[in-house]
Amino acid sequence: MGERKRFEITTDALSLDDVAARVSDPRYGAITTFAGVVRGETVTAEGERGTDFLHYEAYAEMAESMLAQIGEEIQTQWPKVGAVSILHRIGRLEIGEPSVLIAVATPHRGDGCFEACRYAIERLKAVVPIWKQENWADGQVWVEGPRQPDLALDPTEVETK
Amino acid sequence: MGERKRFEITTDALSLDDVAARVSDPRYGAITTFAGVVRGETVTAEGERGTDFLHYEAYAEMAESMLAQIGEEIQTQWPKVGAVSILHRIGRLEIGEPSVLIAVATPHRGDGCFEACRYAIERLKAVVPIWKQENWADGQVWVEGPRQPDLALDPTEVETK
Amino acid sequence: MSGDIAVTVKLFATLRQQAGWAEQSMRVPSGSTVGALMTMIIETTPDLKLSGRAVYAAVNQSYSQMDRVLQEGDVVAIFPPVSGGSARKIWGGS
Amino acid sequence: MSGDIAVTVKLFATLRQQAGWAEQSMRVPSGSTVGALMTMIIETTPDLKLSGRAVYAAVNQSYSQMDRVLQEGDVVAIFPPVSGGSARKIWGGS
Repeated sequence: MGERKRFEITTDALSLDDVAARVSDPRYGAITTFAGVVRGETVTAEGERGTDFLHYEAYAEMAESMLAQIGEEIQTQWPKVGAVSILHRIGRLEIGEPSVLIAVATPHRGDGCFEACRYAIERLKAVVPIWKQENWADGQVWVEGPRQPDLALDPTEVETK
Repeated sequence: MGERKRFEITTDALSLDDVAARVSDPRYGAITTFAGVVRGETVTAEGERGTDFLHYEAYAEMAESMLAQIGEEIQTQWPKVGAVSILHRIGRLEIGEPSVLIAVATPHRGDGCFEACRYAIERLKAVVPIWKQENWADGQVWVEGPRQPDLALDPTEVETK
Repeated sequence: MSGDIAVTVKLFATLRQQAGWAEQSMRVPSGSTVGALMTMIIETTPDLKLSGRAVYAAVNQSYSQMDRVLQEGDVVAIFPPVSGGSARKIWGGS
Repeated sequence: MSGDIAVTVKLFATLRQQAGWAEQSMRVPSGSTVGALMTMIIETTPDLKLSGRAVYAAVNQSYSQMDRVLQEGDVVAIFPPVSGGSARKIWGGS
């Protein structure tokens, strides 16, 4: 299990037992995981409507390197963290399937595994180049996350240059 | 999966995918889990020594009702929590195997799934009647947790009554 | 006095090992407390050393204090501090 | 002037759909910035509407600002705000 990739964009179905195995080690007594799961409804400006399925697209090479960078940020902020793994699935996902899994292993539960896991999902949603498309019987829409002021280019600058 | 027990003491090997399935629902987009894993060494007064395996014993009926009580405490403190499952394995466990798994599902990741999961493991270690015996080639020792002042009886009162 | 009542006593972990038994039925005078029952257990089970140790009692699967009055059929469990989970760093042996 | 350089441009998600292409090689004058390249892309791809929208650029898989000077062989990606994960409550369409 030591040779599995710890940061991966994949079309395969995700498993919590698999992501936990990627960080397991006899020295680590605590593993925290987070699973982001496709929900059955999405709140829109027009109220709730059912989601039939989602489609995720990634800039895979950059996404994997950003996931690894998040792992490095975690090691800096929580030096006792032993290992981090982050997997994101792309392609078509059905309701109830996990799209993202995070696992953080530490020697003890007070060594930052909960905090680091929370940090990882927040950072992933802010900077990792992955996009979600919601699909219904009558159409589809690309979901855009909130603008990240420190990263986004200034569109007016683009238009007027 | 709706009919599986959410709070269980078991001799079976534990699986994160299984515990997550026990809390899954189309309404919940976030699942946080915690795994307590048997570590390969234990720090003692005499320094580190290798653990060969652990043996867990439980007062099973009471332990399951205390686990369910922790679930109720979580619902009170974090009303947006959708479902909680806590599984603890008993009997012989090898190094690297999980002894306890916790899963907390919420509609969104900001709805308390991280906080509730942390709370559950702290409470479990304080109040659930389970005991750990460490075993080596040359002997064994029962591990006793820290005294819980609000729950422990006063031993002097016992001796002198 | 309305005579004796029967209760079930359970021991766990170290206490069970020290005592050499896991469960037995005991008769105590009606009106006895958990504390009085524990004194009886200590007297009848000399191998069970409780001096200076933290012990817990549960009656019918709920934690109980010493002054709780026992009822016919109560199940009383006596046990050391719990140690479930796995990430604990120290142990109380030594 | 040392002539033109070749760069690879990638578009993702809505931008890819609007433009009708995912990747192409472009020649830009040596010394061009990311901003100048984006102006070129907008001019040559009228279906790509960027007005009033937040867009990101990455050069060789790292986020980049507008004033970065491009080098021969750079891979430039242009994309909308990311939306990975699943627990998000709102969407930016509408």
